[in-house]
Amino acid sequence: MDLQSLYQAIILDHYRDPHHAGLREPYEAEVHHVNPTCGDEVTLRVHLVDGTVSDISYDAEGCSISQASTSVLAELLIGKPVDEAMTVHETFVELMQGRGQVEPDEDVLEDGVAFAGVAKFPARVKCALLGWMAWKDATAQAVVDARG
Amino acid sequence: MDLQSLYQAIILDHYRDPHHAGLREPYEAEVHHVNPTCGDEVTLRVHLVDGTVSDISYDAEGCSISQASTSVLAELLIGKPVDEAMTVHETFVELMQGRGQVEPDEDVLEDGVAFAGVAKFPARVKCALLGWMAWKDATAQAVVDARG
Amino acid sequence: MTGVSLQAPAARVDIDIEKIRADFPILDRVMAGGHPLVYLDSANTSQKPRQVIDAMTTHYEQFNANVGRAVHQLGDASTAAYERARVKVADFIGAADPAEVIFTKNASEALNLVANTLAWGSGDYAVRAGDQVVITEMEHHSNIVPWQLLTERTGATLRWFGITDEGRLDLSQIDSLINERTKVVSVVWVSNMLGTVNPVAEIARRAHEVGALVVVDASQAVPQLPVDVASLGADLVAFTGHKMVGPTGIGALWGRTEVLNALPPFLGGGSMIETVAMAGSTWAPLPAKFEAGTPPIAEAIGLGAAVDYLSAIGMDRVAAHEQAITAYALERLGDIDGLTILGPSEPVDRGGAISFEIAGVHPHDVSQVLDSLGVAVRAGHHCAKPAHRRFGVQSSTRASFYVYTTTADVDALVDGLDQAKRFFQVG
Amino acid sequence: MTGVSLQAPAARVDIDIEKIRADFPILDRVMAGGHPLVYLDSANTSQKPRQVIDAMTTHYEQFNANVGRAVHQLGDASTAAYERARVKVADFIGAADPAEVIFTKNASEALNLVANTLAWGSGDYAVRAGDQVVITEMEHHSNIVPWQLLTERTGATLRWFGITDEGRLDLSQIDSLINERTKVVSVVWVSNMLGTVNPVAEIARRAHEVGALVVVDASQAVPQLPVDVASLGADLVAFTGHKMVGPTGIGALWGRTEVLNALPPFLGGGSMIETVAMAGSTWAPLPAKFEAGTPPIAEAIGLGAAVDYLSAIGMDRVAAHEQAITAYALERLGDIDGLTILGPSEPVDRGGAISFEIAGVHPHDVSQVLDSLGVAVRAGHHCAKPAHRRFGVQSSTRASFYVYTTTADVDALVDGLDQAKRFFQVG
Ligand SMILES: Cc1ncc(COP(=O)(O)O)c(C=O)c1O
Ligand SMILES: Cc1ncc(COP(=O)(O)O)c(C=O)c1O
Repeated sequence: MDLQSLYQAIILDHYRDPHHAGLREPYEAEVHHVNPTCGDEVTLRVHLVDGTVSDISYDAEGCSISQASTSVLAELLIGKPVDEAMTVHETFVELMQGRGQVEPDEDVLEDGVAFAGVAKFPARVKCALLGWMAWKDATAQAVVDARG
Repeated sequence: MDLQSLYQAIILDHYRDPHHAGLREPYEAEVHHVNPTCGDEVTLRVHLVDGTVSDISYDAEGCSISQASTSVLAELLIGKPVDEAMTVHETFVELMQGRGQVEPDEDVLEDGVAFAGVAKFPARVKCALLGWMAWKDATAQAVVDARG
Repeated sequence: MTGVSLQAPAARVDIDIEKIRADFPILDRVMAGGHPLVYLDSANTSQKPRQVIDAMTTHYEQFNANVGRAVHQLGDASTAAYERARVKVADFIGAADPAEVIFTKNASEALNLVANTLAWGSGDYAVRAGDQVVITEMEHHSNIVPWQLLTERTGATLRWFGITDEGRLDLSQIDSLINERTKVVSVVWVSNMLGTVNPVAEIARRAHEVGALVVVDASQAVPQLPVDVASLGADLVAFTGHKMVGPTGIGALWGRTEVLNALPPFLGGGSMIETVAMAGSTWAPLPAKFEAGTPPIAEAIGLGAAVDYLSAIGMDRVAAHEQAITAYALERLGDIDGLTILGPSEPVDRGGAISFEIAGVHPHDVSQVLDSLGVAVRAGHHCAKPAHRRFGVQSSTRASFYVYTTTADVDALVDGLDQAKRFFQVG
Repeated sequence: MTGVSLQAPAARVDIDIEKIRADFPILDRVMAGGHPLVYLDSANTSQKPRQVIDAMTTHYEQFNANVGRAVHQLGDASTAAYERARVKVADFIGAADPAEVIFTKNASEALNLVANTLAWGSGDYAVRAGDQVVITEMEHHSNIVPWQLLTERTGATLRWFGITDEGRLDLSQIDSLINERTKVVSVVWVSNMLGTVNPVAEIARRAHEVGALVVVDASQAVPQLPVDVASLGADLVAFTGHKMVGPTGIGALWGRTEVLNALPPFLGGGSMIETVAMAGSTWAPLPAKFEAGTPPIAEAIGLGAAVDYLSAIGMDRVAAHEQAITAYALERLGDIDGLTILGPSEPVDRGGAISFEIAGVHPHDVSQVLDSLGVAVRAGHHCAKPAHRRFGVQSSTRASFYVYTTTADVDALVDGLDQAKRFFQVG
């Protein structure tokens, strides 16, 4: 088991110093997601302005992987149009579910490529996806509310 | 599998010509027993007079073993004091549950010794006991009713 | 399919039966008296090929760990094998999504799961006083008793299709039997006693017209027929591993996602939760929601190997062999004086279980004589008492076939029946 | 039991651990990176000795048949083996009558069986609106959720014992918590998270004073302690095969005959009936009444072999070894800076599961580093979220031991924890 391939320096950096952490106002939707296996939790808010991800704020408790991936999520998606953010999201999910067979696209994922190694650790994929699934859920709610 | 040891001539005789068959009056208790595994059924009545088994009448549907053993039951127990009949009952049950290790007592069991071979066929022990269990149940009811 | 020749159907259906038999260690057994085993009780439980036994042994020897909980290599391996088994089973029955396959301990648990969650449910799928549940008179007890318990406990009414003299469902009253008050229709696909293959799609169509939920007991169908739940028309389908060359201790419930999502949980406990607080809990998504506690892990892996085994033969071939051997057996049994078949006597819409009576010899005695010759059949009511009562009998003898059954096995049965008649001096 | 020396407790308790280890094929596994397997996740599931695996293989290769139904030699053999397994389990736990042992698929099903039949029951044992059910904050989810479902569905109230800072049950309010309205008290005997051994007899005494039914979750107790249900004071006891060197897919519920007879059936179907008519059915006597459908036959036989295996070692020795290895581990773990044990830190009234936190390293990360060294532990909430919440944590790392655990295994754990701290630059 190659610990270094899992715990890339970028991941450990984000873990020790998570970006955009904390819950902020304003927001259109807030969700609370749990990893049923281990109990890791995240509360996440999204703030959309004119179809753009204006803010992602969160309160997360969990392991290095889940903490770091939520930090990278915020870093990557804040400022992006929702459509584009969704594409990044898809790319990240594909990478994570690829059992290590998917080549990470650095142009799209930036720091997110550091998680390529996580895909080889099935028990940790859920950790890496916790914040991302929460963001998708929250964004979907915010978009529906905006339309409704 | 020694068919002859299971299907003794006495058993086949009782099967073809069951003694005391049919349901008769008077009776103090009637029970209906079923073998859940195969569905064999017996309706059995007991008539007790002054602590003696005056009649055992029955309507039985089932295999050669269950039919013959009910016939032997009636033959053996009619006319016996209830206490003595209970002892015969116990002796028969012991023989049946003895996995072929119990030596049958011909003085007590008479034609019943023919069932010694059945004890070696676990699936058939329930057949041999169907009528006997019904008789015990019915007699217990009749005795309680008489006292009550 | 009538008038099948008496020559080796095995050859006709392109199945290498000797190769198959070599996979089943138990078929080499020599029984009391030196008779080789002739196993004709596969509708009761099938035998297991080495591939299935080995899959479980290898799991215990090399990968054993609990699933879905552990962050270690054995846990990863065990979880992957368990979930791979789910994917295999899902593919085998044509499920759209592996999450629609719930592992249970047997078909009975799967059917009880449905009946219980309908009792506790709220909303559309709840069964309440005044509602009706429709089953058939040819159900296995496992598809009768759960509905009796449900209807008694809720004040709903249980109704059922009768059986024709030929052993088919009597569908003449279908439109009144399945009506606006019907909430559930639960039918056996292939009868384990009569062998009848029922027109599930037709019944499902009528049931869906009135908005009823369609449950199918496929315990005898999944082992014998190519199954595609997506096109079957059912909402929920139950089956069991041990009848399809798989191990004991494992069964499955397939359900449409919407239906499974709408039902409340059945068993509560570890693994089926999202979060637990003393004051209340929330549930995990499918399939975990219905799999409380440590599941039958090695058994699911064994079932996965069973599905691989059957797929390698090809379910069309399995079905054709079953059909051919049944035709052969029907023809040979039909020639026996005093023998009456309960159920369709033609091999049309008919599975590989043949129940019969022999005038003057009780089924227990028939099967005892057969057993003394190494021929294993079932005697009794085969967990289908109402269907027996329908034909005015308490019990019957049943011969049932599977991928490893040969015409020689059927011949041994026929010879044994002759001996039984002679022993009991009938015919 | 404090101050145990650091020298080989295995020797002290007269258990030939190398001989035992040789029986477990998986213990020879070499994990990624060439590290030998150090399996410290036995409270999650235990490993299986060759004797247990072989018993099941032999069954499938030579005796496989359905039970209680067939009149043939294989059916006789299979039925006899299945019922012999019940007798073995009954003897192992001191049951007065084998019919008091109900085979289920796991402990979770056993606990749900009780909660469901109390919901549907009539008479003394029925739980109704206004009644109270008492559990504890240290229960496994499988002994929480069934009672939540029961109380929600019936309108009864769920109450619970809290936990002291030392990880013991807070019994100070026992007389008000268990009162005249209490119908059921269900407690874990040995906690799978904190390791606490609870005073079941004392709780049972109070529960019986008010006429409540006493249910014991013995999932971690039966594997570790000599158990005598006759003297325990409980009415119903649940446990599970896979934690006691047995296979997956099998668990058991023991119950006093009077109680089991008074409860209605749980799952309905084949084998649990006396007779079935479309209009209604009657039930078979114990234990069949609670065993619908084809039971986990090979699994029961495997559990029988597991019980033989443990009995051959002697449960007093198993318990002494567990005690010794736990004492050794508590001492060694106690020396690690930044490590906090959740649960009793002294090996008194304590089972062999030790959950702990390491300041600054998340349990997932701890166990990941351990796994890279071949050391398998569990990280997460161990299906005991409320107990974790009680200690203000979301998850923990848990090491747990069994008959094959050596002091060298514990040493490997301690070394691994050092590495984890170094890797994450804490301490
Ligand atoms: C204390 C306790 N209770 C109940 C269970 C549930 O056992 P199973 O998962 O076999 O149903 C477990 C194990 O997971 C346990 O440790
Ligand atoms: C038609 C049918 N339904 C249900 C069952 C029940 O299956 P199981 O005993 O595995 O629960 C059986 C087999 O016994 C069956 O043949």
